[in-house]
Amino acid sequence: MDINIEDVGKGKKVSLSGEIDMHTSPELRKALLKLTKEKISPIIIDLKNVSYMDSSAIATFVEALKSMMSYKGSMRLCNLSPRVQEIFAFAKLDRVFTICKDIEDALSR
Amino acid sequence: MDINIEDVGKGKKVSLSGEIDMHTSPELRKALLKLTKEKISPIIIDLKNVSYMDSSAIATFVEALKSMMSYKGSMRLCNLSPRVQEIFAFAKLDRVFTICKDIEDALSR
Amino acid sequence: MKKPLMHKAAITISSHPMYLSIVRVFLEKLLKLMDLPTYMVEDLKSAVDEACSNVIKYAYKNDYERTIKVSFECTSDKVEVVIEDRGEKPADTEFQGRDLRDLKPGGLGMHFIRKAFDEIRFRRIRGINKLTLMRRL
Amino acid sequence: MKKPLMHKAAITISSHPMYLSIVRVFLEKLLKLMDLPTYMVEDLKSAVDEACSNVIKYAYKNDYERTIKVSFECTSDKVEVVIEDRGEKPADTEFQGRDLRDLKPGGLGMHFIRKAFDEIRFRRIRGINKLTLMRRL
Ligand SMILES: Nc1ncnc2c1ncn2[C@@H]1O[C@H](COP(=O)(O)OP(=O)(O)O)[C@@H](O)[C@H]1O
Ligand SMILES: Nc1ncnc2c1ncn2[C@@H]1O[C@H](COP(=O)(O)OP(=O)(O)O)[C@@H](O)[C@H]1O
Repeated sequence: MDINIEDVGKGKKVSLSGEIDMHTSPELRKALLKLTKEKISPIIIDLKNVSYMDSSAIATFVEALKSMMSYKGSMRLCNLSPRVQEIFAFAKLDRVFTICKDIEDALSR
Repeated sequence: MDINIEDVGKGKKVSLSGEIDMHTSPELRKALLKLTKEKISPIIIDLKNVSYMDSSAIATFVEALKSMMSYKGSMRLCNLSPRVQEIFAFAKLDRVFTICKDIEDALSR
Repeated sequence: MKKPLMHKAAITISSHPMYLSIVRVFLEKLLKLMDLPTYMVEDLKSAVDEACSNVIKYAYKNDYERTIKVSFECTSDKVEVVIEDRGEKPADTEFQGRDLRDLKPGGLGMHFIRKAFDEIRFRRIRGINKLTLMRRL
Repeated sequence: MKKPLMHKAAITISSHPMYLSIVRVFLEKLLKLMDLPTYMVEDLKSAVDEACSNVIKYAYKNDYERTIKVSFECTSDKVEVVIEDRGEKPADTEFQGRDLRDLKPGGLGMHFIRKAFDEIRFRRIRGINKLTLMRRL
């Protein structure tokens, strides 16, 4: 997994690529919790190049989302592949997260 | 492995893709020996999309080449990846086979 | 070359999370040889990955130097995967995931396993935990 | 997450040539986790593939329903691969390839194996053929 973080407006865009699993999700957790500690908002997560995601990835997003709730921050996920979309839907999280088509859509919310 | 055969001039172009190993080389052998039986020449082998090749692939090319010698046919290999090129060189076959840069080069020999 | 009527293979890895990707690629390649549809390959891959992650977390309590064996058998009517470890005996073998209405991290793995497989059987035999997962085709 | 000091893994497949691609992808993934250079990964992959093909051809005489085990161990100074089968005892364990000046099909596999590995050791123990391949790093 690779993590790339860029400024977008007042917030940050976090672009992820590769496989997010029990091995790699601790690094994602560290990166996201660093942003939420700084009360960054919005955090836009670009999942375009994510080829695999397991329950530890989902747990990491849930944890970051919860920590953003404390400062009313907004997390937006975008560019979900059909499989990743299906995983969020299966976990009944597709309504909990703000899921956007692409970066433009995420920026305009 | 996939095999695709097309007419080029008086000869045939055989485009290969995927992995050629002990499992798939019998199919390649069948295809090539069918062409050599019909005394097709030249036979241009396009290796562009070959991602892996083992000794059974090499053995198959050597067998076809030998059977073409009986009718003075010409076999030309083209679009070798660096790894495939290295395999032919290692087997000391890079001078035995006519190795061409690309299809144009192979057609002009 | 005639295809075999039954596919059988196994992989043994250390209990380090870095090897999970090898289990996944192994399973993916194997299932593709058998011409299973992509959605099923993805579901089975996720489920086996979750089951192995759970072995690392619960049976081995994150000791990354133990061993996990994943055996695989597939016939025309079913896929069976057996996951073995020599870790701790589970306190409870119900392995309940969390209620999905409850928003918290974790508790999803078993849901992925139940989604992909029709039968889940846990046994402990002579110090070996054996999780047998079966999917009808 | 700390990387392990020693990598250990194994794969067991049927002796059907269709599984060779699984051995290759397994080895490739494993060697890449260890940051070995691509040319070495390619050489080791070719060599192990040739050794398994030889087991199918010679030890099992193209019986595709037997079993091959490939075990793998890697430390900072070497890669060791052990290939085991329960097939026939080889008549001669020199395993000579052909003279490369001699243009004929076959006889290349052992050259690939010797190119990739520094030491090749064959033993037969209680009906099991064990080919140990070692590459210094
Ligand atoms: N191999 C195992 N050994 C012991 N307990 C397990 C095992 N697998 C699952 N469990 C139990 O089942 C529960 C649910 O697992 P899971 O749905 O994967 O969620 P999580 O691991 O995030 O808690 C775990 O919290 C654990 O108590
Ligand atoms: N596992 C094996 N068991 C018995 N004989 C073997 C084995 N591997 C190799 N050999 C012998 O070594 C020879 C050279 O092998 P190789 O270089 O792979 O070429 P090829 O298989 O094309 O003959 C084989 O012809 C065979 O006689």
